[in-house]
Amino acid sequence: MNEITVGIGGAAGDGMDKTGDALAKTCARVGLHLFAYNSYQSVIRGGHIWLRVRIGQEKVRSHGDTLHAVIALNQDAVERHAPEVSPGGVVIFNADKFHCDIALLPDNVVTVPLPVSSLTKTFGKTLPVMQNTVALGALLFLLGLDSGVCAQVLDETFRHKGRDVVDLNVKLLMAGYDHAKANFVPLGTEWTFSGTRRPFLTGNEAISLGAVTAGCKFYSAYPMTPASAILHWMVSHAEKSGVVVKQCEDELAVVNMAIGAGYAGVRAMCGTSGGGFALMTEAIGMAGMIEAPVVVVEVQRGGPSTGIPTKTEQGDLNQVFGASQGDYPRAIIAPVDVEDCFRSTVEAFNLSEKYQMPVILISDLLLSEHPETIEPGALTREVPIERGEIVRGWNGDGKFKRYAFTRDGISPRALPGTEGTLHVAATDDHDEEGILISDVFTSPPIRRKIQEKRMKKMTLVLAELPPPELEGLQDADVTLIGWGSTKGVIQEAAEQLAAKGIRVNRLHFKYIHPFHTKEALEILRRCKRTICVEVNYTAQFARHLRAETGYSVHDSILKYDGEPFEPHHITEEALAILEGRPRSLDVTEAESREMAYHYIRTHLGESARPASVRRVEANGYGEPVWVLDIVTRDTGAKTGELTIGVETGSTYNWQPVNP
Amino acid sequence: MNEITVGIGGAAGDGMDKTGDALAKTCARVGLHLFAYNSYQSVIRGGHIWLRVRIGQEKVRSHGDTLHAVIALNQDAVERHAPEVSPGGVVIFNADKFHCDIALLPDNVVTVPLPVSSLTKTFGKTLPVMQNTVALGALLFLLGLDSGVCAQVLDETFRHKGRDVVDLNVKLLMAGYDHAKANFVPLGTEWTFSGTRRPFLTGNEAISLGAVTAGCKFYSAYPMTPASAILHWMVSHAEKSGVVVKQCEDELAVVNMAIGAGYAGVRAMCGTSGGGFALMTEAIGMAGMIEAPVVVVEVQRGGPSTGIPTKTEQGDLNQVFGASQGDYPRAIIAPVDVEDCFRSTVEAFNLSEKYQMPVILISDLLLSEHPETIEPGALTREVPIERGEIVRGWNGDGKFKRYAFTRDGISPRALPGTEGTLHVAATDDHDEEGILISDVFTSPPIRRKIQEKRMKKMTLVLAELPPPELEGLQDADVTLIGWGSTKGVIQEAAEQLAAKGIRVNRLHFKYIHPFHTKEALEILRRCKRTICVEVNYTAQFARHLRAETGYSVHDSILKYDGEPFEPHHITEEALAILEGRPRSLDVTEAESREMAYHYIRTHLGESARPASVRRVEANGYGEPVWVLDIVTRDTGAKTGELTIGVETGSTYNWQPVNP
Amino acid sequence: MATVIELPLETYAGPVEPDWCPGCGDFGVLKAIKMAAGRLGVAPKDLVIVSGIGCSSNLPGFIHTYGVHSLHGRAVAVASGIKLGNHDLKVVITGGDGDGYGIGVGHFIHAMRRNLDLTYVVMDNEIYGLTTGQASPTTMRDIRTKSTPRGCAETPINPLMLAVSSGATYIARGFSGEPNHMAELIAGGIAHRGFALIDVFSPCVTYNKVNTYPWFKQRVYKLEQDKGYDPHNVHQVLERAMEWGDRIPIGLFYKADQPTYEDSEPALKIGPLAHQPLGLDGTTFDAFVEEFY
Amino acid sequence: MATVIELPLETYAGPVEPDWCPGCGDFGVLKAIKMAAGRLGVAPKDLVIVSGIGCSSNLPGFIHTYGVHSLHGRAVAVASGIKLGNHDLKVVITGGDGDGYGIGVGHFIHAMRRNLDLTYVVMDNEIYGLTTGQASPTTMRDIRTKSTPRGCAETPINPLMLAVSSGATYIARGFSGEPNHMAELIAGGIAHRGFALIDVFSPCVTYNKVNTYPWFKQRVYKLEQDKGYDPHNVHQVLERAMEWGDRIPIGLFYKADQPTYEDSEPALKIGPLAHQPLGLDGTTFDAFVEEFY
Ligand SMILES: Cc1ncc(C[n+]2csc(CCOP(=O)(O)OP(=O)(O)O)c2C)c(N)n1
Ligand SMILES: Cc1ncc(C[n+]2csc(CCOP(=O)(O)OP(=O)(O)O)c2C)c(N)n1
Ligand code: SF4
Ligand code: SF4
Ligand SMILES: [Mg+2]
Ligand SMILES: [Mg+2]
Repeated sequence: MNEITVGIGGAAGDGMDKTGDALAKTCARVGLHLFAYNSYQSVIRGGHIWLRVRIGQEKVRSHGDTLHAVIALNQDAVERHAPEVSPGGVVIFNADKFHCDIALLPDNVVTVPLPVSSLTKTFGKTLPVMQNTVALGALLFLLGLDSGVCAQVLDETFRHKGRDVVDLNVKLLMAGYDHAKANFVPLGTEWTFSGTRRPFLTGNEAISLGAVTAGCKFYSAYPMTPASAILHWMVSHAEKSGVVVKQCEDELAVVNMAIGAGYAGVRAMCGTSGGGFALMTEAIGMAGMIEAPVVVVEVQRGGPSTGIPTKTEQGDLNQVFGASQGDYPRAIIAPVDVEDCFRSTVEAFNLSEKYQMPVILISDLLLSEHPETIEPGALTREVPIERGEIVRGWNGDGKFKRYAFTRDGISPRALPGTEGTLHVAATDDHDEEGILISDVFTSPPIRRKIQEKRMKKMTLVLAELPPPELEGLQDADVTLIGWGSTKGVIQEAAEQLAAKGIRVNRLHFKYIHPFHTKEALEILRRCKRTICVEVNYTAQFARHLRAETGYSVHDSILKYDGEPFEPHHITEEALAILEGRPRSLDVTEAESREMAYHYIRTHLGESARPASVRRVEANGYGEPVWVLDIVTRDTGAKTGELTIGVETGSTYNWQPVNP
Repeated sequence: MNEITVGIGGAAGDGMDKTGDALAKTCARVGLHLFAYNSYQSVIRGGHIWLRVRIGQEKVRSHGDTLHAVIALNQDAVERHAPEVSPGGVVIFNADKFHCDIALLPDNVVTVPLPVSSLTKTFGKTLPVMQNTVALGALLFLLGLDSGVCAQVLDETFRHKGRDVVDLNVKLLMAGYDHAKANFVPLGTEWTFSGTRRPFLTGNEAISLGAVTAGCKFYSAYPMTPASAILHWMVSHAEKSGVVVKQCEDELAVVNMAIGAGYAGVRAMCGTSGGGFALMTEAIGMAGMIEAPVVVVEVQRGGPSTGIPTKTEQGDLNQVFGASQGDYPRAIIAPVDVEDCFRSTVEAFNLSEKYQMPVILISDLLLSEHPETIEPGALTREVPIERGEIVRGWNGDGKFKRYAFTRDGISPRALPGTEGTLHVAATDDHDEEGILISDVFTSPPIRRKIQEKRMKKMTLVLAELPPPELEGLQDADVTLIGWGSTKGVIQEAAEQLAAKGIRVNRLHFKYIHPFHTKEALEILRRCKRTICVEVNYTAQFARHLRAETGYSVHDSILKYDGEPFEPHHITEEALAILEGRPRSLDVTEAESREMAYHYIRTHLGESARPASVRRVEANGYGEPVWVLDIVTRDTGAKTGELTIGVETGSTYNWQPVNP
Repeated sequence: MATVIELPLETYAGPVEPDWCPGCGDFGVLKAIKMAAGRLGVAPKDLVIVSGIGCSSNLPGFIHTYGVHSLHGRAVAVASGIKLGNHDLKVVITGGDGDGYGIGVGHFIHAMRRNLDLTYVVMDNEIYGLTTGQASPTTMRDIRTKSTPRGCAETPINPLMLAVSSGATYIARGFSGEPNHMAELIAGGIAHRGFALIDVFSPCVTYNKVNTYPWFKQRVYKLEQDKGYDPHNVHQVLERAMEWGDRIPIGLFYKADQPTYEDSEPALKIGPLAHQPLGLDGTTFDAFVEEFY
Repeated sequence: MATVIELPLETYAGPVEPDWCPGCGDFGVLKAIKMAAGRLGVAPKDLVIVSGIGCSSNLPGFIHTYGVHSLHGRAVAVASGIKLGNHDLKVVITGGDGDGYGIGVGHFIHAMRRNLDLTYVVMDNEIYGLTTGQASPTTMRDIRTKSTPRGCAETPINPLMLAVSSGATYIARGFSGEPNHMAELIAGGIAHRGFALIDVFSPCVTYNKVNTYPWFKQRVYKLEQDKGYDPHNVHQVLERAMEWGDRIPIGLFYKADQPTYEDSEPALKIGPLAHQPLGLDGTTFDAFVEEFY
């Protein structure tokens, strides 16, 4: 086995991020690949956090399908995730506080209950979060990983808190490690440690680094999950990179300030999520009209509206495409993975300045917040910086025309402060000099020509963007189509399908607008059967593809429950589609358990949990109805029955045992 | 001749609206049909206003192609419009102030110079605007219209200013009438006055009346051309119709207030144009999420950005479709003419309440601001009012579930103040009771089910909207496609094409979302050649159609210079397309004159005008270059030459005669 | 006025436990709102609590009344629509300093100008809680936060002065450490006809390590204890509204009787819009149509 | 400071004639801005005038400087970005009362808190001019406008009090009937380091038939003539800012020396952002990347 997924479950405030980080850094330093995904809630303390770290000898592109080890930091995590562990796996927890009902364990899964207080009693005063480090130690042993590297990571992490804290943490780690070594057998991983150190970073970090590397000098934002981390990175690196980072009063100010800075000649960027972007659209149209460069990052999260703010979705494509009234030049780029976030940000700055227009980077929570290892060479200081021509003065030969009609539509840009190039950049439509054509001197032909001038730029933009490419077999039976962040998981699904004998290839889109209609169509015409995979309800990209090419995909695989795709989701749905099995919207048994958890936590409190589930007769329209026994957590005594699915979906009836 | 177009040209502040109104009312009262269009600028005084009133024995659906009579209220208007009059026509002006260079007149067009001061010298003190009424009198005679009816209209118009003003105006009218009668021959119109009085109103007025008739009780807005007239109508009729009309601090407040009122159980509407709508999108997504009814009117104007605020365009389709992040239920309706504005507004309220969602009415400047006569019966108080079920209390049998999963997705709506139905309407995603699933109690399956619940409503919405219909020949060779306000002008163009022997029919779309994909495709598959006509640069509707159906129209006829289509524009372009003549983007001779006007007014002042135009050799890339003689207005002496088109389009060189 | 039948706290017991961090100041506000409503005898069905987005804005979910958990910064606008839609309802707005004084400050100021009969309770913790600790418009100068690692370089908003300047007719400040006192202020605001602002020091125990309970406890004093203080005297009000530092006043700052916006609306004279029949009577409709002839 | 070389008015002669109605107060403001820039000797190329949308916001088109005619309500935000992008430029914001105190009031307040070195001239005509005469946030109570046919039912904004409350460091009021006086105030604002507000009574002769030239002429008096007035004393400032009715003060209300926002930004110490080379040096880049290991 040279690939492992570890899950760490607990509540917000349980300190899981540090534990996950230490594990990840340990792996990344010894030459393993990593992909981590953290499923969390919009709550500061409490809730249920579920971090998965997939570790691989080779590149891993998603958090995977299989769970090999769980570190449960509270009782909830034990109960919810023990049943998900695959054979041969382990469930690690603090035996002083939690227990694991044997009935929850699948075959061949063992528990690793850690007697934390007895292991640590000689260490002096310990804090509850220190159970994490003990568990991490045990995990390292079980995974065959080096405790020394991890100790070094802990050293760096806690150094600022003093030697004592470092020492304590290393002791906790070794206590767990040694306890596991003494009592358990490793999971049987077979690693070859290449020793290649790899950077391990999130999409947001890659965007931030890409920005400052490309010469971004102004970043404005208003906090919003999942884009806030860009603000945090930028502001904490502002002084060193010479960037002005401005937290504004709202997203209206954010984007208008960035455009102001762009107009003044600064590479300026701003970032937000869907709700904030909605407030930015008017100004994005302004940037198109006054031909000011600006880069806007839109990190999508589950919508509509406030939605599920800490969950992922690719649901803002319509919004980003439809941003602002009227027609204006702009580009929309959807980076496909963490490494590409770095590259795309540089590209966005170049496009925005060369073509004097807004460029929108559309990412999503998964891509922006999950960290993964990338190749060391991928982050380079040597990025192309293309600003387009900037007029540095005007010799007075004729009047300077800021918006001159030129063959390619690109007019000479001049910055305020320059001698001889004075002009007004107006959102009212204007003539070549910038004089309004909307008020006294209205002029339909000038309006026609200047609108054509602006839009002409799009031809050049398209010409310089690389066209989409078909990846894999050239004559496959099935083509999986995607856009943006799903590239990796689709690739893994394609590998799974290929392993099942399906002749599959992939077509992935990064450039959303302008669109390579001709090239895309040439490829699509050769495809036998297309399935578009995306994370939203209405198949927004499939619609976009149809809008741009007229090509309708045969099928869509859609997910909109907030959690990202795992490869098997795609594989299984693709197989079902190929076999003609219709997609069912029925509540599954596993879903009924999750629904029961919600009901219990909202109506019955913390002391109960779902136990057995059984299917009773269907409801009136052929959907399953599930009955779950609800038991107390400590004694396992039945407290009542919960019925789910009486009316379509989740309608629940609660029948207490002793009413 | 039983159809006439009158043009009235002058500057803002010249009082043209009153004159146009009196003419229109006169015609509407004697049983003639009317369609008026006012081309104006974003300036309070000055600029160039050009009002066209088309009068017909039969229904007229656009301002037409042919200009029969001009009333010029300033020198500019004489010069710019005299050349456009068709043979047999007249140019009427105040001879005391203005003159008409004979060279400007096409063959067989005569001037009607009115000696205003001598005609009115016995009337005591007169004001400059009174020249209008004299000209109107002359026009009435020339058009064979009844001065008595017009005198009655003036009576009603000026009554509030006192008897003296009325009398003076009637005297002015008759002075012009009698003078024309004594000196000129009528144009030869042949009217049959049916005597049917018809209401004459704009799209904005029809929307307003539709709203209050449908029970709208709350209207919020922030002033914005071309939607402001709805605010003005509503507020001036507020007391009588029991509506609260709220001008807010911005469009964010506007839409959020309307949604608040909708949630409270009031039929609420708000209105704006593209820039204001951009600010509303986030809240429209909120309405979708909390399932609150609201009607939003988006009156499009020329974009992008502030654009050409007093000009028309159909350029906000992308924005309206893409409003807000994520997927949520909503409807988008584009009324097709003034009468339909009334009907569609009623429909919008019904849909918004029955399906508990936002409904967007998308109009444009042309439709919203132009007045036309409609049939008297079209405005009726007997409109269907369908609110959907509203729970008026709860018996306590189980918990009230505001967002219950039901088969059709419509959950029981309850209004605040009702006993037993307490709940929170949250923009965070929630379960059936409204409890959040975004924070502590996250639940992917509930999220999946509730998103499906919300979106399910769209199926019902679509089912109740009438599908598109092919109008005209069922087996035509060419189909003209359009959406929204262009219905009438396309119909007239189709008639012109038919008259030229083209077998043409029409397919017009009013329901933009949800879309009748199946029905549209059935029709489209039978079409031999399709041409989509729309008023924007990127053919937004053709793209929408392709997105919804996969069908690509063969050709598009696009206009984006701010002025609406005249039938001949469509006819000529359609013929060119059918004959395979490519569309040229070259500056035409007429356009070069307009561009010259702009150059003169911005750089040379008021005292010059363009005279002869000649074409010189083309520029480097095959485009024409025009040289215009510029002359002084009073003497006609040449002051210089203006070259237009040196670089692509409008680049001008100015060569004064004596530099 | 009818005699008030007070209602017990449990009347308003919400469906779920608050998700706030243990010790969060917002617990005190929740309790004070329940106490205030109870003292005034406002039936849960007649109370609508409207919030924006933020930790504090989660409040409507934790109380048994009608509620709208709207958009970040828009609660005041949504609430204004609700009030105009049905002015029989008591409408209370709750939210954070970021929500109300940051992104929402425009609606805040314009709503006060209107003097709509709304009660606005701002849980002012001088920080953005839900987004994990960035500076808010009330963050004090030089304070380091996640978004101001070198210290905040902006002058904090003074909500009370803005309120006085903009025409609010009831202006108060409470403190989560004094829930009883706060409940009085909120009850006063709900009972007051017109726009009432109750700014509340509601410490964020997780992200604001400066403006803590002890910090406030040391500083706050009650205006009511100062016999010379006259909440009708604008000059005195402004004086106290500017007081900040070692001593910070809480209590009722200002109160004035002014007509409400609702009073000016003829359409509301006959009762709430939401209860009025839809459509026009024949005479009115015909008269409207006649204008088009 | 270098000696100032004054520039004549024609230095700033714009490309086209203003499109305002004859007699519009905005003509006076245009002239005063030219005079102020001329007196300070600001070269046209170093001056950027940023406006929103409205009659008044058309101003940048009528003067020979750089200009951005931005979006309705957003001028202050755009200008803030320009200033941070190149703080060598003098940035003057011009616009209307609707633009600045209505839709834009949030940016207005927050910009003042920041004390960015901006000069904001508001052409306050108590009406929405360009959209043909609706009530604005400074329309007085009971005034009938196109949107308030029964009279305006809202308390007008008091921009000066808002400015004092929010941390503006230079606050003045001018009147189009006194262009010379106004020019002094604007010049003072441009010369001042920090956020300067100059609210200007600039009558709309077409749509505001109440607040006309004569109306103002009868009422305004100059603060400078009152020897006892101290623009550093907040209490006096507030007192005068509240004065309205028969006597209305114009002149310099308030002035304070405070560090600007630019002062607090380390990145600006070495000069304007717009002049700095792009990208990172090798050491910095490597250090940033190393954090990911
Ligand atoms: C338009 C928009 N921008 C940003 C956000 C993200 N956001 C949610 S809460 C919040 C700030 C919360 O601060 P505050 O209002 O002070 O509430 P607290 O959490 O401190 O109680 C922000 C910025 C959002 N939901 N919507
Ligand atoms: C988002 C948006 N909403 C509305 C408008 C329409 N609009 C243009 S100018 C204006 C008000 C102008 O009033 P003010 O700022 O006082 O300027 P004035 O014309 O009085 O000088 C409005 C509402 C707009 N351009 N953009
Ligand atoms: S983060 Fe702060 S404001 Fe939010 S719940 Fe926790 S303590 Fe309260
Ligand atoms: S409408 Fe008023 S503000 Fe606008 S230009 Fe005319 S006078 Fe000036
Ligand atoms: Mg806060
Ligand atoms: Mg104004």
